[in-house]
Amino acid sequence: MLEEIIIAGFGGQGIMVMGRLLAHAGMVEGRNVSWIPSYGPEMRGGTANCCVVISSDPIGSPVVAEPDTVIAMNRPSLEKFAPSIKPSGLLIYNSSLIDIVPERQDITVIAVRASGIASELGDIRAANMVALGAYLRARGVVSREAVVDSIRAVMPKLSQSLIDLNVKALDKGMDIAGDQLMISESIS
Amino acid sequence: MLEEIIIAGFGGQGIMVMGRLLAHAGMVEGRNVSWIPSYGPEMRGGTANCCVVISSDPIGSPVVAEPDTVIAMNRPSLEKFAPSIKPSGLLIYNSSLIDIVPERQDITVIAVRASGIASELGDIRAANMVALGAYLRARGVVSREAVVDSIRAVMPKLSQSLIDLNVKALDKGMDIAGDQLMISESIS
Amino acid sequence: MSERLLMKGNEAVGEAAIRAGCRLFFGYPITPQNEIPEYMSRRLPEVGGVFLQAESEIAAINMVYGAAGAGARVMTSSSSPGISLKMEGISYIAGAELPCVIVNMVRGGPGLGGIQPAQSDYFQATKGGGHGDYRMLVLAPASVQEMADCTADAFELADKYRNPVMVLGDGALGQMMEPVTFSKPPVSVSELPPKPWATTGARGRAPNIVNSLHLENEELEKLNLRLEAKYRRMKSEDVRAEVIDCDDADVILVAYGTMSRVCRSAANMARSAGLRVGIVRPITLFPFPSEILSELAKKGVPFLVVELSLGQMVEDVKLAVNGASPVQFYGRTGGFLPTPKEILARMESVLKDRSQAPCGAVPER
Amino acid sequence: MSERLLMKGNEAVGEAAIRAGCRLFFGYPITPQNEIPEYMSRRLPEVGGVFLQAESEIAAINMVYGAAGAGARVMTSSSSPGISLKMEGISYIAGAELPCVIVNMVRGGPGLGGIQPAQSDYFQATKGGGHGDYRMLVLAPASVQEMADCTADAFELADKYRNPVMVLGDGALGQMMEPVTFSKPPVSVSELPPKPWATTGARGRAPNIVNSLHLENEELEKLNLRLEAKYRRMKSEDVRAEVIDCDDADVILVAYGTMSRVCRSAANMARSAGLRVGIVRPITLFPFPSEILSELAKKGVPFLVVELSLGQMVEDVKLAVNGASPVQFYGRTGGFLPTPKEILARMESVLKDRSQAPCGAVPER
Amino acid sequence: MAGIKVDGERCKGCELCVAFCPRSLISMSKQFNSRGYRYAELTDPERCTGCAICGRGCPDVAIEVYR
Amino acid sequence: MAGIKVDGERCKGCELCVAFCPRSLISMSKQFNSRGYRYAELTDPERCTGCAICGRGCPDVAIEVYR
Amino acid sequence: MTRVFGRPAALADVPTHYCPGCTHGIIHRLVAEAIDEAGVLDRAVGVAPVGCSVLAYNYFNCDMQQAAHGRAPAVATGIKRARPECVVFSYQGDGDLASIGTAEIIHAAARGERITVIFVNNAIYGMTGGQMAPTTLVGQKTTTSPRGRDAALAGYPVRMAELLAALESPAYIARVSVHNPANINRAKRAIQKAFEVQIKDQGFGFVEVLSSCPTNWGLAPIEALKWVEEHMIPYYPLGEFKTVEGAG
Amino acid sequence: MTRVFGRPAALADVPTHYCPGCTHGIIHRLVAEAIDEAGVLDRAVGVAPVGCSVLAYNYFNCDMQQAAHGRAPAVATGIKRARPECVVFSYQGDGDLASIGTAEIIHAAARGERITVIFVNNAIYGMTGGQMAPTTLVGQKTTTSPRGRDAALAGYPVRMAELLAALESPAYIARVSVHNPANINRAKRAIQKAFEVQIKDQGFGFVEVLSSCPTNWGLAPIEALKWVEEHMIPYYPLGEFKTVEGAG
Ligand SMILES: Cc1ncc(C[n+]2csc(CCOP(=O)(O)OP(=O)(O)O)c2C)c(N)n1
Ligand SMILES: Cc1ncc(C[n+]2csc(CCOP(=O)(O)OP(=O)(O)O)c2C)c(N)n1
Ligand code: SF4
Ligand code: SF4
Ligand code: SF4
Ligand code: SF4
Ligand code: SF4
Ligand code: SF4
Ligand SMILES: [Mg+2]
Ligand SMILES: [Mg+2]
Repeated sequence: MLEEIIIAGFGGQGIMVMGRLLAHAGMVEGRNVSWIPSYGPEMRGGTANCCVVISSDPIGSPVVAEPDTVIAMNRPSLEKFAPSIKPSGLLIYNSSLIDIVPERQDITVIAVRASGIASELGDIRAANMVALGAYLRARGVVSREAVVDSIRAVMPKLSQSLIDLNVKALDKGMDIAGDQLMISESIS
Repeated sequence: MLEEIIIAGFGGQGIMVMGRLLAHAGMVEGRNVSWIPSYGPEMRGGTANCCVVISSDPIGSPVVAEPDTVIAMNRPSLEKFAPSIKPSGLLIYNSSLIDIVPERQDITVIAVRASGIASELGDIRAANMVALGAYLRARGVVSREAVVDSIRAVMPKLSQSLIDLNVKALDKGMDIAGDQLMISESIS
Repeated sequence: MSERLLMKGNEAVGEAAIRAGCRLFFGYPITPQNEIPEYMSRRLPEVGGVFLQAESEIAAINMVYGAAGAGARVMTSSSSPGISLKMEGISYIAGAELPCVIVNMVRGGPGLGGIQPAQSDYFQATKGGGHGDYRMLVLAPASVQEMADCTADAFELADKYRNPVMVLGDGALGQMMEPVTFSKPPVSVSELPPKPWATTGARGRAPNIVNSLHLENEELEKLNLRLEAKYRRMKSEDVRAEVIDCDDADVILVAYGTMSRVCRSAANMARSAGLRVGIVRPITLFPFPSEILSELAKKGVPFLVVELSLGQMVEDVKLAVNGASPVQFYGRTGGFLPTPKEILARMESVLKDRSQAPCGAVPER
Repeated sequence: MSERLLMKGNEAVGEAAIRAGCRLFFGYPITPQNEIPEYMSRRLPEVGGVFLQAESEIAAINMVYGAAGAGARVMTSSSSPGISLKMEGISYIAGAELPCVIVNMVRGGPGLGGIQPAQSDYFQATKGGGHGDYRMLVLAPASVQEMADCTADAFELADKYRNPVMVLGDGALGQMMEPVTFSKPPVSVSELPPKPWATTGARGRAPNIVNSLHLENEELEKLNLRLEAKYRRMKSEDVRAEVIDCDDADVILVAYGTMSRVCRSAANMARSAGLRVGIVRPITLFPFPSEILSELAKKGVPFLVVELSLGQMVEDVKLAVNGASPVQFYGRTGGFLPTPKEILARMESVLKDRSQAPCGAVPER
Repeated sequence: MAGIKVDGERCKGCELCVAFCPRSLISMSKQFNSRGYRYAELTDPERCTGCAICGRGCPDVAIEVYR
Repeated sequence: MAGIKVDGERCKGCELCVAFCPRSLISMSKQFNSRGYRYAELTDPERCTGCAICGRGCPDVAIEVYR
Repeated sequence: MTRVFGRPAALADVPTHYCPGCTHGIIHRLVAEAIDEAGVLDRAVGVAPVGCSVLAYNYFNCDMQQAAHGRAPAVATGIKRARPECVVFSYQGDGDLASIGTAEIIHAAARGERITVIFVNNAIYGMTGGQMAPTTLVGQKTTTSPRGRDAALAGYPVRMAELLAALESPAYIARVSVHNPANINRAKRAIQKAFEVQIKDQGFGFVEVLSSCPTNWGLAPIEALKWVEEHMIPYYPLGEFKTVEGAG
Repeated sequence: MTRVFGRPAALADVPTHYCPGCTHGIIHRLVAEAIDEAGVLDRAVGVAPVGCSVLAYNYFNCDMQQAAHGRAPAVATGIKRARPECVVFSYQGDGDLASIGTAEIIHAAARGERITVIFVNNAIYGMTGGQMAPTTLVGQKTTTSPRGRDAALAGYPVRMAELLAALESPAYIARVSVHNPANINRAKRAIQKAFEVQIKDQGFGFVEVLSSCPTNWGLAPIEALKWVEEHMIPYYPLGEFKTVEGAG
C-alpha cells in the first residue's frame, strides 16, 4: 500500500495542517508516513504545498513527483499539480475559489465547495477540513476516527468548539464526496 | 658547486642583511641562490637566523638542515647550530660575545672579534660585515667585489659614509680570517 | 517517552540533543534548519539549559569552542553558507581536541544558492573544509528517527574522541516529519564522565589550557600525529554502513541520507523487474566504509554512486574500489531529487556499459 | 625590467599582480604572507591603484567580490586560518562566476597551528572548502620566479573562466628570496578586454546583476551544470605539470611546490646512487594532471607521493592511478621539510615493497 | 479634477491606502485578484484631491495618481 | 631600611625602572645577561625608600621590593 | 489629467515578493525616487543583502550585486573603490546589518567609505521566519525568544544609528520611520541626504528606517504600523544623529 | 625586611616573550593582581587572543583558553554560559578586538555578557610586524600605511570605549593608560572594577588600556611611553565612560 498526496493552496488556507493530520492519522494506524512542506522565503499570501506519503513499506522520497492524489485549494495549485497526477489518480479541488473545470479524463475528479461550505459552517478557515473529509471518503487510506484523534496532537491549542467545528466540516466533506462519487459511478 | 649557510645571532645584529648580501652577490655572479629567514612572532632581542644556499644547480630546499657553514654571532646560536655543521664544514663565530670555545675537531673554526672590531671601527652594527668578510676569505664562494656591489641593492638607503664603514669592516674580517687560516694551516 | 511522535527532522535533532545531555546551544537562523534553534529556544530553558542566539555563525562556533573547552556538551547547527563561515572555528576545535556536535542541514550551493536539499557539502564535511590536517567524524542519517539517533550518538562519539562530530542532513531531512521514538532514557548530565582537561577553574590542580597553537615544529607535528592516530582509531572502531541485498547483486547503488531512500525505492522497483540491485549506504561518511566497498568490489560488480551533487562521495568510493570494479556516478543538483525511475534508467546503462567494457575498466563520469 | 631581482616570494606575487593589471588589493595581516599587503600598500598608490586593509579576511574577500563584480582585476592574500574565513565568500565568488586571484601562503594547522610552511590546505583549495559544488583553479608555484609567473597567469585564467583562481604557496615560498625576472611587459589596464557583465553603471544597456541566488531548482541546476562544464574545460585546456625523467623510472615521486624542490634534490641523489627516479610535479592542482599520472601508471611503476601534510594530494594521485600501480605516501607536518635523505630512504622502501607485493596491489599508507 | 488608478493585479490588499487617505475614499473590492487578494478601489472619485498620499503609502506602487 | 632585588636573568634592559625611580637610583649593568641584555642595578641602596614604583613599572616583574 | 504620482524610473515594473503591507516596498520606492531625483540611475550600483530584500536586485533598474549575509558594506566598498564614479548603495535588514554584519558596517562607517547605506530595521529576522534580531525589543516574542526577549539573557536592543554616530568618520546618520505619510516624506528627505553626501564626496551616509513586518509580528499591516509608532519609536528615537556642513 | 612588592600569585613565574619595555607585561601583572585581590584565582578562566599576547595562556596561573583571532568575547561567552560560577576574562589587542573581532565585542557588550574584557590598544598590529590597526593614529606610519595613515583612505581611528559606551547594556567601561606610575595605579583600579561588576553579576566590564609597542613604533621603550602620552591620550581620552551604581 502506497499513497502519495500533494496538498496545495494559498498560505493561510491550512494546507500544512491538512497534511500533518493525514500523516499523523496514518501513523496512528501503524503505517509508515512522511510529511514535507514546500519551504521557502516567508511570504504571506503566496502559495504553499506539502507532500504526504502513507505506506506499508519504508518510504523512499518524501518529495512526491507523481502523486496519487492532489488536493488543490486554489487555482494556481490546480494548474500546477493536476497534470502530475498518476493515471487513475484522484483530484479534489476547492470549487469555491476555482472557476475552471479540470480537463483530465483519466483521473477521478471531485469538486468541493470547500470555502463556501466552511463559511456556511461559520469559519472559512475550516475549508481545509471540508476538503480533507472529501479525501477521506474518496480514498479511505486512513479512517475518519484516526483523523479526528489526530486533531488534538496536531493542533494542541485548539478550543473544543473549534474542534467540533472542524469535525463537522470534515464530515460535511465526506458527505459531499460520497454524493459525487455516487454520481460519477452512476455516470460511468 | 653547492654551499649551504646558516647565519644566526640576536635580532638587531644584522643577521638578515648578511644573508641577503651573500645571496645577492651569488646572484650577481650568476649562481642559483636562495635566502630564507627564520620567521616568527615579532620579538626584539630574540634570536634570528637565516639560511643561504648558493649553487650551480637548481636549489632544492631553501631551508638548510646540515650547513656547510655556520656563522654564529652569539652564544645561543653557536650552541644551536654548530652541531649540525657537515664534517669538514666551517664555523665562524663572534668571539666578542661568545666566551666558550667550540669543541668540534672535524670542522674549520674561525673566531672573529666581530663586535669588538666593529666598535673599534666606530659602529658596533658593522659586526656583521666583519664576520661576513671572514666568511668570504675562508670560503671564497662569492667574491668581495660582488658583495660590495650588492650593498647598494640590499640597503638602498645607506649613506656613503656607512657604506665605506661597512666595506672597511668587511675587509677587516677578511684580514682576520686570512691570518687565522694561515695559523691553522701551519698548525695542522 | 517511547511513543511514536510525528516530528520534523530538525525538531528530532533538538530533542535528541537535550536527551543526550546537551544543555547549551549556540546558533544563528538559516533555512532550512531554523526549527533546531527554535526548538532549543523553547526547550532548553525548561531543562535548565541555555539557548543563545549568537550574532553570527562565527560567534556561534566560537561560543561552542568556549563551552566545549569548559567541559559542556554543546551543539550548534546551520546550513551550508553558515557552515562555511564556521570553517576556521571547526579547525580550531579539531586542533584543540574539543568534543562538540555540529549539524549541517545542507542546501543547494554554491554561494547563496538555494534552500532546497543538497549533498554538495560532502567534501567540506569529510575532507576538512577548514585549514590543516583535521577530520570531523561525520554521521549521515536518512530518516527522522536516524536524525534523532545520530544526534544522540554524535555526543557520545564526540566525547569518546574529543573531536567535533558533524551530523550531515539536508533540507528534506530537516523539514520532513516522520514518526520518531525516543527509546533510551535521557542522559543524566551530572552523571556524565568528568573531563579533567576542561577549563572549569583550577581548584586544587594545575591550570588547564585549551589551545591549538604550537610554534615549535616538534610540538605541532606531535599534535598532527596524535590526530592521525585518532582518525585511524575511528576507522577501526566506528565505521557504520547499511549493506542491503549485495550478495547476489548485479549492480550496487551507493548513496547516503535522503538520496539513499530514493535508491531504496529504485532498488525495489528494479528487483520487481528482475534486476538484482544491492545498496551500500554509508552512515559514517568519515570514517568512510571503504573496506566494505573494497570487499564487494572484489567480485567486479559495478557501482553506481548517486548523490545530490555533481560527484563528491564518488571519489571515496573510487578510492575504496581502487580500480577493482567500475564506478559510475549519477547526480542531480539545484534541489532536485532524482526519481526512482531516473535511477533505474541509470542502472540499466551501467549494466550495458559493463557488458561492453573490458573487465575492470572504469567509464568516465 | 628584465634584470634579475632578488625578491621574496611574497614580494614577487605583489609585483607580478601589479604588472598583470591588478589595481585593487584587499587584505588583512597574517604571517607568513605579510609582505604581500605591505608591498601592495607601497606600490599600488604609485600606479594609481588602491590598497585597502580590510577589517578582516571576510571583509577582504567580500570587497574582492564587489570589485571583481565591478570588473576590476583584484587580489587578496592570506594564510591558512585567514583562508578558512574566506570560504563562504569564495563559494559566492564561484557561484556568481567572478574572476579574482586569491593567494594562500599555507602554514601549519589545524587551528592556530604554527607559522611554518605546510601543504595541509590542499583539500580545502582543490575540493572546495566552502559549501556547494564549486572549484577554484589552483596553481602551485615552486620557486619565487614561479610565484611571479603563476600570479600573472592567475589573472589571465581568472578572466578566461570567470572563476576564482588560487595561488597556493607556503610559508617557505613566501619568505624566501630568489632571483626573479619580469620578462613580459606590464599589462595595460585600459587595454584589457571589456567585461560586459560587470556592474559599472547601467548606461545605455540593461542592468547587470551579480548574483548566486537561484530559488528555482531549474535555475540553480543550470548554474551547477554551467560550472561543471567550465571545470571540464579547465581539465581539457589548462592542466599543467612538470614531468622529469619518468621514462625509465623505477619509482616516480609526486610532489608540488616547496616539497617538489626537495624531491628534486632527492632524485638527483638517487640517480647518482644508480636509482632511476622520476618526478611528476603538478603545477595546476585543480585541474589535476590525472591523465599524465594514469598514463605513467600503465607501466606499473610505483609512485611515492610526498607532501607537507598527512596525505591529501595522494588521494588525487590514487584516483588517477586507479589501482594500476602502487601508490605510497610520505608526509611531514608541523613545519618540518623532509630532507632528501628521508625521501631517499622512503623510495628504497617503496622499491622493496614493490618487489614483494603482487603486481597492482596498493600498500596501505 | 483628480483621481487615482489602482493596478488591481499588483495590489496585495494590505489596506494601508484605505487607512491613509485623508478623505477615506478607498475601500476594498469584493472580488479577488488572481493572486487571491481583494484590491483597493476608489469609492468616490469626485472627492479625490489627487494628494497622492495613498500612492506614497502603498508598498506595492499599485496606485497612480492623476491631477 | 628598604631595597630592591632585580632578577638579572629576567630583566630585558628596557630601562623603564631607570626612568621611573623617583630618586634615580637605578642604572644598567655593564654586563650582558645570557639573553644579551644589560640589566638593571640599584646604584645607591641606602637611599631606596622601597616605594616600589620601579617594580610596578617593570614589564617583566623582574624587581622585588623589600621594606 | 496628468500623472502626478507613479512608479519612479529606478524601480523595476515587476511585482515584488514582499508580504502584503510590508514597508520594504515603501522604502524601495523612496530609494528609487532619490536615485531618480539625483539623476544617477545610470551610474548607480546597488547591493542587495541576505534577508527579505535579497531579491532587491530584481527591483531596482540599476546594476546590482547580491552580497553574502552581512557583507554588503564590504561588497559596496569593493565596488566603490573599483568604480569611484559610481553611486553605490547597500540596502540591508537588521539581522544582516546589526548582527552578522556588525564589523562590516562599523568599519565601512569608520573608513568614511563613500557609500550610502539604507538600513531597514524591522526588529526581527523576516526572511527566515521571525527569529530574534539584535534590534528586537525587550519582551518582544519571536520564534527564538518564545517567552519574549529577556534583557538578562540577550541584553538590550542595539541602536545602530547612535552606535555609528559614536564614530568620527561618518558624514550623515539619521533614523526615520515609514509608519505614516508624514514620516514617509521625512524618510525620503533623509535618504536623499544620504545619497547627497556620497555624490558630493563628503563621506559615508546612513539612514536607519523603522519598518514593519506584519507577517512575523502577527499583526495586520495597519496594526503593524501602529506598533512601529507605539513600541519602536520610543526606543529608537527618530532624528539626524550626524550631519556634515552643507549636507543635503 | 619583608617583601612589599613582587610577582602576584596569578602570574606564572616564567619569562615572557614580550619585547623589552613592552607594556603588555605591566598589564598582565595588573590583571593578575586584580585576580589575586578578588580571591578568584581558582575559579578564573582567561581567554588569550591572537596577537602578541597569544601566549598569555602560559602566563596566567589559572585555566586558560586560546581563542581564534577576534573571537575571544564569543569564546568567553561560551565559557561563562557553561560555567556561570567562573570568573571569565578575555585579554585582547586592538587588531583582535577593534578590527576582526568587532562584531564579537559589540555583541558581547550588547548582551551584557558577564565577562571582563581587557583591551590592549597599542595602535598597531604588534605580532605580525607593525601593520595598521583601526586604532592607528592619523599620520602614523606602519608597514601597511607607509606614508602614514590617511584619513581620506582609511578613515579616522576607532575609539572602542566610546563606541561600546553607546550601547545600553554594558556595566563598566573605562579607558586607562600605563605610561607612567600614576597611570599604572589608575589602570589597576579600573581593571579591578571591571572584574567586580562581573563578580557582583552587574554585567559586562571593559577596560581599554593604552599600551606601547616600542618594536613596531621604532622607539626606545621610554620614548614609546612618551608617545602614548603625547599622541595617543589626546585622541583617546582617559576616563570612565560607563559605570553602574555600586561598581567598584
Ligand atoms: C551566512 C548566512 N547566515 C544566515 C543566513 C540565513 N538568513 C537569510 S535572511 C536572514 C536574516 C534576515 O533578517 P534581516 O536582515 O533582519 O532582514 P529582513 O528579512 O527582516 O528584512 C538570515 C539569517 C544566510 N543566508 N547566510
Ligand atoms: C584569522 C587570522 N587572521 C590573522 C591572523 C594573524 N594575526 C596574528 S596576530 C594579529 C594581530 C595582532 O594585533 P593586535 O591584536 O593589535 O595585538 P598586538 O600584537 O598588537 O598585541 C594578526 C592579524 C591570525 N592569526 N588569524
Ligand atoms: S489621492 Fe489623496 S484623496 Fe485621492 S484617494 Fe489618494 S489619498 Fe485619497
Ligand atoms: S496600499 Fe497598495 S497594495 Fe495596499 S491595498 Fe492599497 S493599493 Fe493595494
Ligand atoms: S623602590 Fe622606589 S626608591 Fe627604591 S629603587 Fe624602586 S623606585 Fe627607586
Ligand atoms: S624595568 Fe624591569 S626589565 Fe626593564 S630594565 Fe628595569 S628591571 Fe629590567
Ligand atoms: S516576512 Fe516581514 S519583512 Fe519579510 S516581506 Fe514579509 S512582512 Fe516584509
Ligand atoms: S611587538 Fe610590540 S606589542 Fe608585541 S611584544 Fe613587541 S613591543 Fe610588545
Ligand atoms: Mg529584519
Ligand atoms: Mg595591537
